[in-house]
Amino acid sequence: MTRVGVVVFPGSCDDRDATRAVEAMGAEPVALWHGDADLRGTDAVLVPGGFSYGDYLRPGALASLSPVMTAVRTHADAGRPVLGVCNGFQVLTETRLVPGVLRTNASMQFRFEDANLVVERESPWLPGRIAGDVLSIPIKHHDGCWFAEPEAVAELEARGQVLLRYRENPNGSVGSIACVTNERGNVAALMPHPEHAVDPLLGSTDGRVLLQGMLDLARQPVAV
Amino acid sequence: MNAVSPEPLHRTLGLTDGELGRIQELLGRDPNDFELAVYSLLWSEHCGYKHSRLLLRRFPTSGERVLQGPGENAGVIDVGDGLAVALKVESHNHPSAVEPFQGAATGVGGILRDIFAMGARPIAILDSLRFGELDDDRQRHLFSGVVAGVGSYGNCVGVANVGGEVEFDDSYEHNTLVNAMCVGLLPAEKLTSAKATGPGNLVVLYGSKTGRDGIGGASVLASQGFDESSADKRPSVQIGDPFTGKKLIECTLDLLDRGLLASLQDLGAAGLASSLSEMAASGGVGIDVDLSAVPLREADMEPFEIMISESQERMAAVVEPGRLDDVLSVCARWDLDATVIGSVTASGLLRAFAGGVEVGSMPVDTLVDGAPRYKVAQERPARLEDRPRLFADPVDPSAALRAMLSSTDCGSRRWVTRQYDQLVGSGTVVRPGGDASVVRLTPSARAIAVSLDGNGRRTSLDPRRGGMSIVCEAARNVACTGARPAAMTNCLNFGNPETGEVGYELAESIEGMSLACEALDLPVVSGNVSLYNEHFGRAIHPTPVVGVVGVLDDASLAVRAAFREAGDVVLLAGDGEAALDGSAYQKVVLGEHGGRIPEPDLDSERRLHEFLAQAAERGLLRSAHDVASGGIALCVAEAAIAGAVGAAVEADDLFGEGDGRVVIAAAQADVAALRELAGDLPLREIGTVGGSAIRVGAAELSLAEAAALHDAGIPNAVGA
Amino acid sequence: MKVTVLVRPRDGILDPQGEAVRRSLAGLGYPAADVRAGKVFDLDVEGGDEEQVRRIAGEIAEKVLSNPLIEQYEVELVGA
Amino acid sequence: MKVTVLVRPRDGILDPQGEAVRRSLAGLGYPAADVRAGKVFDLDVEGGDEEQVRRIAGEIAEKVLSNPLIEQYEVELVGA
Ligand SMILES: Nc1ncnc2c1ncn2[C@@H]1O[C@H](COP(=O)(O)OP(=O)(O)O)[C@@H](O)[C@H]1O
Ligand SMILES: [Mg+2]
Repeated sequence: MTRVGVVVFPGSCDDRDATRAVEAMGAEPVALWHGDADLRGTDAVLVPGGFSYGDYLRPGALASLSPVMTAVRTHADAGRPVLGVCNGFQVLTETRLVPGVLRTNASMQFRFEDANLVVERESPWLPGRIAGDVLSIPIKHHDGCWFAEPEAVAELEARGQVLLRYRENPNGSVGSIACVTNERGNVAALMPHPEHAVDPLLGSTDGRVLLQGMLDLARQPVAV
Repeated sequence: MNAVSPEPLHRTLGLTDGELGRIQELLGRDPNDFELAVYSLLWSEHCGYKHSRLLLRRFPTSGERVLQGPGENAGVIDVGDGLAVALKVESHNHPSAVEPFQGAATGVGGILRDIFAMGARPIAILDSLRFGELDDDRQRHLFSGVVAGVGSYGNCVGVANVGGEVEFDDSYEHNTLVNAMCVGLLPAEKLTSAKATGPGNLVVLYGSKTGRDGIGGASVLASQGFDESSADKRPSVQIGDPFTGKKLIECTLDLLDRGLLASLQDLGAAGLASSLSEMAASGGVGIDVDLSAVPLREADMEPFEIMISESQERMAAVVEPGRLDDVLSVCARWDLDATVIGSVTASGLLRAFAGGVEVGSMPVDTLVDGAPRYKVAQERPARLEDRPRLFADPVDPSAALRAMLSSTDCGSRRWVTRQYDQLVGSGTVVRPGGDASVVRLTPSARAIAVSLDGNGRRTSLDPRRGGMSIVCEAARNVACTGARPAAMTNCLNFGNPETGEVGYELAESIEGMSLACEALDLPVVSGNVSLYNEHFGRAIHPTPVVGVVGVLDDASLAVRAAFREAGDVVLLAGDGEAALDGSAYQKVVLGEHGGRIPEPDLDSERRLHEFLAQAAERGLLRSAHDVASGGIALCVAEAAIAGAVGAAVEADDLFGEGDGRVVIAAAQADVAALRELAGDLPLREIGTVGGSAIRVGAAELSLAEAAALHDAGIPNAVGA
Repeated sequence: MKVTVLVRPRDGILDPQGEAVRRSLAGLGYPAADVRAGKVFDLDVEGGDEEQVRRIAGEIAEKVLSNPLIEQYEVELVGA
Repeated sequence: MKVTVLVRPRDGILDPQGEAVRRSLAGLGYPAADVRAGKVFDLDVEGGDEEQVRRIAGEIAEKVLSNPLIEQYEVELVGA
């Protein structure tokens, strides 16, 4: 059984939902307390949504200073899979594990809606999906406007680090980019919440695609 | 005592001469300034319910599901599978008019604490908001600020916002209303009480530090020379810290899971003074509190300031000495201050000490139950009309429907709900936008449906029938999902009870609500009262806001408001009397307000709810949407827009409003079974689902146009 | 004329953000205490002379940039 | 030693908050151009002398209080 670490910061909210989603995907969730620099032997790490440290200073800024993130960095540097969701994406940008920064939504308001995400290219993170497919996954954030300098954007686009784009850009992200990976491709992050799109009773189940991708990567020996 | 203020101290603190006399009688001596401050807050209308406690006794509060009725922090009902649900609604009206964002945010924070004080994990928030019309900057500022505030707190603590309502009316221009409801889930046997027990047990205060928040009027007591400049130094606004609020929820549930607390109470209005006296009085004991032990955020606070401070995110618990170390370590893990500030005694007194000296000693029952209970004078308002008015048929029904769809009264509430996290907890099976929302109770297959409703405009035309109608509507919204209404909580927002007219409105509304609750077998388990909502003597509409929770045995059978399949049959279940008096049509199209609303037929309402529950259990309903504001025309238009499919329906009374009617859609093959199930409950085929237009009687417009108008209603008014 | 307006929480008002930053800095071992977090606005105000610019900037700070109930402000003229 | 750290958007970076403030000021008839919105932190840093305090404050500003990708910072020593 694949073991997936779910990081819990003070202020994390969706860690409980991520835990349930990992179980629904047939893997074993392991809670990772922010204060311990220890991934407890997990094969993949999920940095969940929520308002770590109340989003104070900058969303994800204070959480990125936690001991657990040093262990996550080692895990990522070793080529192991890391998935950042919403606040998790913000934390991963603050620790520079994925490019760019998340700024306040263009509307200056919190946004909750079902977002249509267009698959940009085939990727181990999106098993069975081809360019042009559309995934419906809910978004719920106040600071989801992804930004990077034009040169950086051009580089990461060229290197194929963009996995998903918003079909209707809800927050002003550059290039409508919704999901981006690091250069090596083993760390992926997005604002939409796959853990909320796993159970048919809640609507879409398209969130299973990304979670399955994470589990596939976790089960491979470090090949990425 | 400072000589500057000409008024005697007790009057400045809001106590009448008679009330001061009563305190002297109960104490057998004069109260000192500290004690006077405590009595002035405990005996305020907000805490003491002086003008409503006698009337509140009318509410039916028992029922076989009720585990805890009014008297504790929240009501609790049994929902089966060993699970229980806590529910309550509370008002934060005045602070929200002063500072909309922080007022609304701290309102949400406060109602959350009432729920987890019962040992329940909060799983849903609903907010009922009322403002003046959106045609001026101030109302737009208040509306945007309150919505952002509600969202900022709820989203940050990770509790899904699943619904509520917004009403715009001149009546609320100077009296913004913010009522916040919370629902929590707990194992039935884990019910926690506020009753302090066991003399010798320790009183532990945990959560945020204490500052001079919300001391307000009592600041006149400050001995540091009370002058104009220092007055405005006192922040009258309470600041909410949702981050600490989230830690407080997790820490509290952690403490309760480990069985470390003997009793628990949240700190709300009047801070320590109110919560310690409530804990002691309900437990029949006394409490000694050492104010010098309270962790402070500001230097050199005076004893009375510490006692009545309304700083947010704080809880008080009674802990057995042997368990103290565990309690302190759990709080440390969640990075929260936790300090022993006193102990339980057998004296029946609330005794406060500062620097080793006793600064106040008051019998707890005089604080909690000693407030005088005024019999409210009742005088039928002259404005009330005896008969419904006569209305001409709408000249241009299609134009009327367009105007109503794009009005702020009937327009889509998505501008509000899209600012709330509706999904955290992965339990929201039916999201806000229809009638009631449905939240499943994982791992159980069950779910609860919850709705929060009010209608000031209709209640002002007939307070008794308005009270009956609002309970019927909230319960009907729940029944439309297939759930069985189980319990009610309410907030009574009214004007100055010392005027005969408001006294009449209050008594009549409570009477009407009680009659409906009795007929629908709906016990009242908790609530709140907010009086003195007036401006230069002009009271707001009598506005009872009712929250109803219902139980659904199987979450997957939840029914939604949206039409689904072209070719489905549209039927009208129930045929309650309808009228245009007090309707959205009368306001939006005719620009008037008056007449008399019909009396709900409570017996047929009950049979309608039972019919919906049984139809849903048998999977016979494709959709169900109750006929409320805007009549059948709005009901059908909303169901079509939500389902993105047209519909054609016959109706001669398009915009009439009343109770006892639900528009349902069903597969043709199920109509016979529905007829049989309905028995003598009226069930009439009125049309079919399909096409790309919405036609209701003589009114017709394209689905696309209807959706665009409906969506643009509030964004246009508020300037997006 | 370039103007800088500093908006800070009023004394005694709870400052959750400052408190959260203080706790993190302490956790990282930085010798920093009682942190207060506020906002800074740089704007270019047209006005006849320094006196008039200071008055306009003050009005802007009072009415738009700060919420007098919970915040206090300071206006600094930065120069031409 | 009291220290003030000013964190502002880097030059050339789009500042939606500043832009929103500018629009509302214009709407109210205040003649203010190119508004930039940033953050100000007041903190008390223990250090032997001014030089050491400035170094510590600079490190705090670089590592915690600002995000170099989109922000620049300025440290001002306020005094004892
Ligand atoms: N309108 C009402 N209907 C039913 N119960 C009410 C109503 N108003 C207040 N109560 C109950 O009376 C008790 C005291 O109310 P309140 O002081 O607001 O509670 P708390 O201090 O826990 O917020 C509570 O148990 C509350 O549920
Ligand atoms: Mg309470």
